[in-house]
Amino acid sequence: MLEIGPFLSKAFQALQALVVGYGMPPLGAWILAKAIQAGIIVLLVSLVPMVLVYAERKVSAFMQARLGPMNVGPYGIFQTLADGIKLMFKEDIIPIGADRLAHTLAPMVAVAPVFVCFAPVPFGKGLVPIDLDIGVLFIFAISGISTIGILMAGWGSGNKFSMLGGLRGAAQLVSYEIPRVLSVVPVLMLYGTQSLRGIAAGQQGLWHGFLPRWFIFYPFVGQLAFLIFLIASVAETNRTPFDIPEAESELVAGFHTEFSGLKFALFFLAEYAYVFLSSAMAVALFFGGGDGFTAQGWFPSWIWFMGKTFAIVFLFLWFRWTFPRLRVDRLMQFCWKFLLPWAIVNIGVAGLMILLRK
Amino acid sequence: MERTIPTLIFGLLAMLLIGLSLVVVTSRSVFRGAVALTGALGVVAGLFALLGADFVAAGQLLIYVGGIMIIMLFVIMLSQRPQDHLDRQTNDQWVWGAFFSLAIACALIMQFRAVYRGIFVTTVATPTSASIGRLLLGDMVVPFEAVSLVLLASLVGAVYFGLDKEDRS
Amino acid sequence: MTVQELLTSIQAKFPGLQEIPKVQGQVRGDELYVAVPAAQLVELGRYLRFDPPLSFDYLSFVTSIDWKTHFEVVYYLVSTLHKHKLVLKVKVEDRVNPEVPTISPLWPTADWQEREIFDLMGIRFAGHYNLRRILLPDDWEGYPLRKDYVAKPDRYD
Amino acid sequence: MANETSLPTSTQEVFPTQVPETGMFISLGPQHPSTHGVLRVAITTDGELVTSAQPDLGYLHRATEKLAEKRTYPQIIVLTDRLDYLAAMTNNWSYCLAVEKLLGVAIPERADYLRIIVGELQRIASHCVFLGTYGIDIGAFTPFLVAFGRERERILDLFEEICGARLTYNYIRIGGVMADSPEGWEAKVRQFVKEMYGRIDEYDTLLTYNPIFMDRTKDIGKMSQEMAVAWGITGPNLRATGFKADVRKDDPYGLYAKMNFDIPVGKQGDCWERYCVRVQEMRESLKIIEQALNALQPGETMGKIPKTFRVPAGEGYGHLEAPRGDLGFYIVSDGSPSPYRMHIRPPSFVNLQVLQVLLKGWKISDVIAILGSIDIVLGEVDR
Repeated sequence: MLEIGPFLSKAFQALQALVVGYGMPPLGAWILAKAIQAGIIVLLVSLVPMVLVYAERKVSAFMQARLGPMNVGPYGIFQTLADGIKLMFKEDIIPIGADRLAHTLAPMVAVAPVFVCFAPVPFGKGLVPIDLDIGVLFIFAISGISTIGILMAGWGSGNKFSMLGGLRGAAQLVSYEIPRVLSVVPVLMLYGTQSLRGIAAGQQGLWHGFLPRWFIFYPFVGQLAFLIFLIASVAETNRTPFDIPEAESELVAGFHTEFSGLKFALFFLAEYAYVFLSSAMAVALFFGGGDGFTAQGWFPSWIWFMGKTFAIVFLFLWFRWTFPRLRVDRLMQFCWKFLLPWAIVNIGVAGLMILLRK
Repeated sequence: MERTIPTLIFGLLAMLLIGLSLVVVTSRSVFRGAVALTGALGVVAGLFALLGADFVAAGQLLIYVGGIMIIMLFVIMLSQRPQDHLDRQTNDQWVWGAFFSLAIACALIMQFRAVYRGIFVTTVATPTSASIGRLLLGDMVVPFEAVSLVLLASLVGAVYFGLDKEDRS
Repeated sequence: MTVQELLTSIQAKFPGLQEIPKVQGQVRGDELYVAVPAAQLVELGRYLRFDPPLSFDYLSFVTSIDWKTHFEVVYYLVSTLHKHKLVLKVKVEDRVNPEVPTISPLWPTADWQEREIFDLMGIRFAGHYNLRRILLPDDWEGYPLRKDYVAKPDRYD
Repeated sequence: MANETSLPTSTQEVFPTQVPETGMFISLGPQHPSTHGVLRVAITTDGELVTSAQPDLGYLHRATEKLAEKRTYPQIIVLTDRLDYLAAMTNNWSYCLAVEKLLGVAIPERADYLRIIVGELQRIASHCVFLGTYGIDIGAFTPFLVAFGRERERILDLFEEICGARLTYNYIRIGGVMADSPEGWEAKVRQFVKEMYGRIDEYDTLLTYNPIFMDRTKDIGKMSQEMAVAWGITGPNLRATGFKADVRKDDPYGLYAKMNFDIPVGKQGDCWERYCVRVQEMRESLKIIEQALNALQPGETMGKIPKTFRVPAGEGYGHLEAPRGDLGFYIVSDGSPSPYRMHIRPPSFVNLQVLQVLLKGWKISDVIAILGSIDIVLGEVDR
């Protein structure tokens, strides 16, 4: 058993006690402990995209009958690292017609919120950085800020393709935010809390001894909610089939056409971090978080959580490498005429279920 | 100590808010002004959070920053070109405008000085979503629905004016 | 329609038109070759295109030949319905200011092909809506496919 | 079909009017991922709708027709390789057809069958490139690496074995082919043909019947039959409109008259049908290859052609069904060792001009879908 949650919390308590013993006020000790936790999350969120980029390359390679990176390290595992280093040393190009301030700030605005978003994610038993009471709403609220970064990139580049990409991005992200939030509402209704830890904790145990009490297994409501959440999440992360803001064949690279070096890397980081965040959210909301159903004791909860998260990340990768891209107007139609009505219907059904249960 | 840290944070946020608001009214680029306004609204969310209103803070971020401001930026990008971002955003009346704003600010400060006695709300975020939900769908349900009717009317109006002349009839 | 039938039906409407006789010892395809004066080209084209028994709806290509003394514009017509073919040749005597009426309203496919001839051979197509250079840069001097064209060394030579 | 009443009264009716003053101007290319080479399309849009489109060419102009006047007849085959560089075999063949018409030589039977085999393999390879790049245009990346990186590679391997080159073959020569097939080559082709049927079914599941792909391409960029014929469209683009026209059937060359195959046609000429016709054509090509392989007998591969020969004076036009349409060479000879004038009828160039009227009224995303479905090769457009 490798439950690191209790161990970590004990360690932080010991640390706080230690520094208080040396004369630091308790609030200062608390801030120090939280700062270290935040540092761990920043590190994790920076490293996970590297793993995901590697996974994306390998998954796409195997889907496309090729090998993918093979030269840097065994099976090319250090390829992403090498690319990261390369990007860091690349020239930072700012076009003449660009709005320098917007161009420089855009990648930072796009990437900064994602670190904050991981605060209420329950990585396992006792592994919740901050158990916010409004966890789900918090993540939705903060992740919306990244859209501003995309708009700033589109505007600040002084390039028509970037501008079109930014425009499309704004329209798409605002639209898909709505069914995405609404799809989660049945979960909140049934568990009566917005805390991700609380929701995950509510999904422990089994129905009839074999079916996990995960939300996805609620008849109709669970599956529909997950489907809408997944589709809207793919759209929110700008990935195929919803990658119209950066549609390569139409808009060159959309809003990040004019970005190079580290700034480009930041956009990349943001995209993959959001993929990871969406998958983690889906696991906490629909798949019982760190719950291991019948095989409960086989692995510690954080491994369960990570395993499920990567399984959903694989779905994202799978979509990207098999689907063509939707056209921009069909994309909007799909959102407003299909996802949104069904999300509302789902809320109604969830309400009925609660009524019937009473 | 327990009191100084929130006060410090409040001071920082307030300064940031004033600075960003000034950028909104003085920036020559509409786009930059809108971005600064976005930042200002985000800072307001921070103030809400400082007051322990977690739900309102998140709502502020979700609706104003993630929704309304993005639509505003969208409109700016649709109607303007990146090249012409050097229009003056102020007119000849700005002196009077500044004077009256300052006057109102002074009046507000005087008013609140009487009430403010250094009392500060505790920074520990107490869950508020349940009570807000009860209020909105309980005691306040009629005004709440009335507001949504107003929004619906304005939406219909917007669609009507957005249509081409031939389609209106 | 056979070559002979084609010729008779054309000559019924345009009595002045003659088949280009095959020169002894020269090779030529089995298509009907007809010489057309530039003045009659559009009228003939209209007849060929829309007369039901002829209906030459497909213009395979338009090209031009510089015979040093004169130019020749060649039209290769095919009827997708009757599968018969016809080659029209227009002789342009004026080497200084060669001009042929455009047939692009009849066969839109001639649009770029005529532009290409204008670009490379320098034959003007009167009435063409957009007679600009198409392959070469707009400021190119001379018409490279003419036999008397002398390449000017540019900065790459 | 067309009658006199449909005759336009002025050029303004046929051709797009002047470029509108208002709206956003987008210069699509010459550096753009989806123009398939160095093509520039000057587009004006009203919002996302295209109001005018003017293709701008010439970035790849190499004066092939002028060069040909200074080369001897066999040397020109090398130039033809560089026209449609995705289908160099059919370029060689078309040129040789024209010269052989002038010379009046007979081709040995084996050489003719080998020509059919490599020609049809070339068609499959070319359509594989189309399929892959069209997938990318629509946003699906995987078909590209499957069709381009797996199947086309195998065809190129086969070509490399038979002529030593992978892109510019110079294999089909005046009077026959350069070399007989090496030992075991035919068995390899058979093996490839057998596997390829399954691979094409794989494309169908991966791309053709994908709902998003169909949504992006169905009813987009429709072309009527009259319009297609009037604009001189040939090849799969014409057949997608429902017009059964194929040089292999209408004006058989080589031994195609002996071959038994269908001409796939569409109904309404939209992007999806242009795509489907090509996929179906790949299947028909496989059929033809099988028949040619069965009929292949040992024998000569080169006709009785002297090393240096003079072509009699006169003129000849040879054309064939290249992967992109009706590819023809019109050669005027004055009896000297090099042609007096050589004109190429490039299908891509002629097909491309319809873009001026076809793009109007569609969205920017559709521009990419339509441009991709026309399937042009800039080496042939600019020559």
